[in-house]
Amino acid sequence: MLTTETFATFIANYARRLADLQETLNTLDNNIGDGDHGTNMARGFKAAAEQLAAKPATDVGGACNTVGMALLGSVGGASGPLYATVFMRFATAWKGMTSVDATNFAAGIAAALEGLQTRGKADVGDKTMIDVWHPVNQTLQNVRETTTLQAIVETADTAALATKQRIAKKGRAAYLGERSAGHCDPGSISSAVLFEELVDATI
Amino acid sequence: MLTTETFATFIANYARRLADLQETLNTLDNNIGDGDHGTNMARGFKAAAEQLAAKPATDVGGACNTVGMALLGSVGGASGPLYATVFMRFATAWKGMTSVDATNFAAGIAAALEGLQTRGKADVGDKTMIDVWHPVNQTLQNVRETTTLQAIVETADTAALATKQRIAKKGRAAYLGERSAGHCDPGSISSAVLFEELVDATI
Amino acid sequence: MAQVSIVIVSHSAKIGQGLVDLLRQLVGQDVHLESAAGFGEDIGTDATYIMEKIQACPTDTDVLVFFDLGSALMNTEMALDLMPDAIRQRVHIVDAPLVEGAVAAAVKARGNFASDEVITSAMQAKGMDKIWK
Amino acid sequence: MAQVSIVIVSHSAKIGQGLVDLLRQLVGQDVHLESAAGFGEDIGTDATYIMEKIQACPTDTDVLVFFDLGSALMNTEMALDLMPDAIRQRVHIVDAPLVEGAVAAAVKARGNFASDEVITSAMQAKGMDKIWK
Ligand SMILES: Nc1ncnc2c1ncn2[C@@H]1O[C@H](COP(=O)(O)OP(=O)(O)O)[C@@H](O)[C@H]1O
Ligand SMILES: Nc1ncnc2c1ncn2[C@@H]1O[C@H](COP(=O)(O)OP(=O)(O)O)[C@@H](O)[C@H]1O
Ligand SMILES: [Mg+2]
Ligand SMILES: [Mg+2]
Ligand SMILES: [Mg+2]
Ligand SMILES: [Mg+2]
Repeated sequence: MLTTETFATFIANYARRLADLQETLNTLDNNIGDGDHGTNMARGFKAAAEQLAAKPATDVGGACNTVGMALLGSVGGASGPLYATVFMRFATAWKGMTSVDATNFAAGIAAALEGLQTRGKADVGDKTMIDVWHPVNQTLQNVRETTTLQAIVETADTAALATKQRIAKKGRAAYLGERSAGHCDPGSISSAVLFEELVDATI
Repeated sequence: MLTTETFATFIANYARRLADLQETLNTLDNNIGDGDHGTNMARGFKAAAEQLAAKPATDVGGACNTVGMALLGSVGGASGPLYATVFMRFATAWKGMTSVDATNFAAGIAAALEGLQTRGKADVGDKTMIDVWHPVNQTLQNVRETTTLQAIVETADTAALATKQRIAKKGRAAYLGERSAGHCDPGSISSAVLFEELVDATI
Repeated sequence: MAQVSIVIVSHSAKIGQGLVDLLRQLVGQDVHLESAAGFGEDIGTDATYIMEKIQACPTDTDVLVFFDLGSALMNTEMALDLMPDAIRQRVHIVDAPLVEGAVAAAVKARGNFASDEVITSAMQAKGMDKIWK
Repeated sequence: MAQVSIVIVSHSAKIGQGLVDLLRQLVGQDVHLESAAGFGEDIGTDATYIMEKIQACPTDTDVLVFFDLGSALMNTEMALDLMPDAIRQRVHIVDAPLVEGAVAAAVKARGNFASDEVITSAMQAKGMDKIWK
């Protein structure tokens, strides 16, 4: 169950995972971008985890807002406004809730996806993190039992790896055109890891 | 008569005139550009006069080359490559000459005009220094007697003032479009003063 | 003071400051200019910094934002989302090349034109041939 | 090392250095980059400095020059006039927006494309919509 506490655990764990994955994500981004996605994400979620620990929220929505604002001032790259938008949409969807039920959980993910699309104008298949958030949202619309949360981890991981063959149409990788094929999208990988940690803390 | 000595006098006098006119030319440039034409020209010809005094040339062409190279490294604005081109064309036209006769004088001016057009791609009427150099060249093609050199001063002054009504098509002033009308072109004024000093030192 | 202010959003603080220097020479104190560029000392952009710089523009001016890359655009739009409607309505993100567009806009703004005409001038910088034949 | 080097000619040394920083992040050490921007500490360009920077590029690369304004173009062409034919033949002044063109070119150059393909990529930055609908 996603509660104010499990959400804080999720953010702390995700921040740790990103610290470990920093070089991996930088290398992925170096293939088709500017090589900073790991640095951006590790720095952003370190700040988010710290600010959340310093000023614990009383509801999930409030916690999401703290994370969103922390990311805004600490990421620097495209992933900053994108992940900030995700957590701000969560904040609106989960406002005032100390625990989030399956229906609201799905509504939050749907709102985040909508926010990502408004922010980045990417379509599904453009080799961006949308390629992960979109199928995750679809899976959630199909199976809304908390016990099947594990399904979204599988969906996300598969979708992130499937970006490898795609040609980037948005973001820096789009400059590469066809040469972007053959490398996974770094933001899709960091999104898949987000779902791993979110589900792990929630189950 | 234009000789190695009168050429050096011309440059020294022109540098002094530009020092005096610095604020006037800056104000003119401020109306329709970035306000630095006076500063650019005063700095450039100060360097040119100094370098020519430090290393006196043995022929007019050599002196022109010294001036051209000095301008290159000391002007900074559009007028730098333009006036540098003028003096480099003079250098070629008057190479090895210790005195320049009327025919060669006219050939040098024609070569300078051609150089300016190659460098700046401006047409007559575009409200640039071409609007002065072109009629001066025409006057010279008509009357080649040294005693009528005064005619080119009149041509140049009249032409410089006539730029006032024009709409700029080249250079920074072109950004203003129709609003550039009503102000004289600063480079045309500095060119007219050049002809005043050139003729004055030569007669 | 002109009707239009100009804000530069670039990934590099040096580009932003340098461009403001270049524009300043063209417009003097007639047009309000802000650089909202860089992510601290690093390459990047910062929505909160962009927001501050937009809010630093005189409230009786329209604010034109020029940006370099897509992530600068996203952070600018993020900044707009964080601002009150009254300010956001005065802000226009311009679809023009950063340097060439901002130069054209600055000169036009100095002529005290309204924002729609300044934007049109900036957007014309887009297709323009920079090399004369 | 790529087949193409990139030289930035801007009126502002800060713009030139900032743009090289931005490109460096995209291409690492794969593409030779030079800033030939500014007139000393002042706003302006300097033909002799541009010449030096072009000559500092590896002799087995084509040199693409990106510039901001018309007077930068004139000083670049002046610089070319001062250089030996053998070097001049390797230099191409690109008709593209400074920042957007150089970014597109840098990424393409890193892919080890020849100069004509890199130039095409840079010139495509010209008409491109920067704001997605
Ligand atoms: N327009 C967009 N829409 C959705 N996601 C995007 C967009 N642009 C970039 N991204 C995501 O952002 C990731 C890159 O983030 P990051 O490297 O931190 O930023 P930057 O590209 O500014 O260096 C990409 O891998 C991609 O998933
Ligand atoms: N393309 C051009 N062809 C001929 N002359 C030009 C051109 N562009 C600018 N000029 C001349 O240069 C003058 C401006 O010189 P200056 O102010 O020193 O340079 P900048 O415009 O770079 O600040 C103009 O008044 C005009 O006479
Ligand atoms: Mg990146
Ligand atoms: Mg980045
Ligand atoms: Mg000027
Ligand atoms: Mg200037």
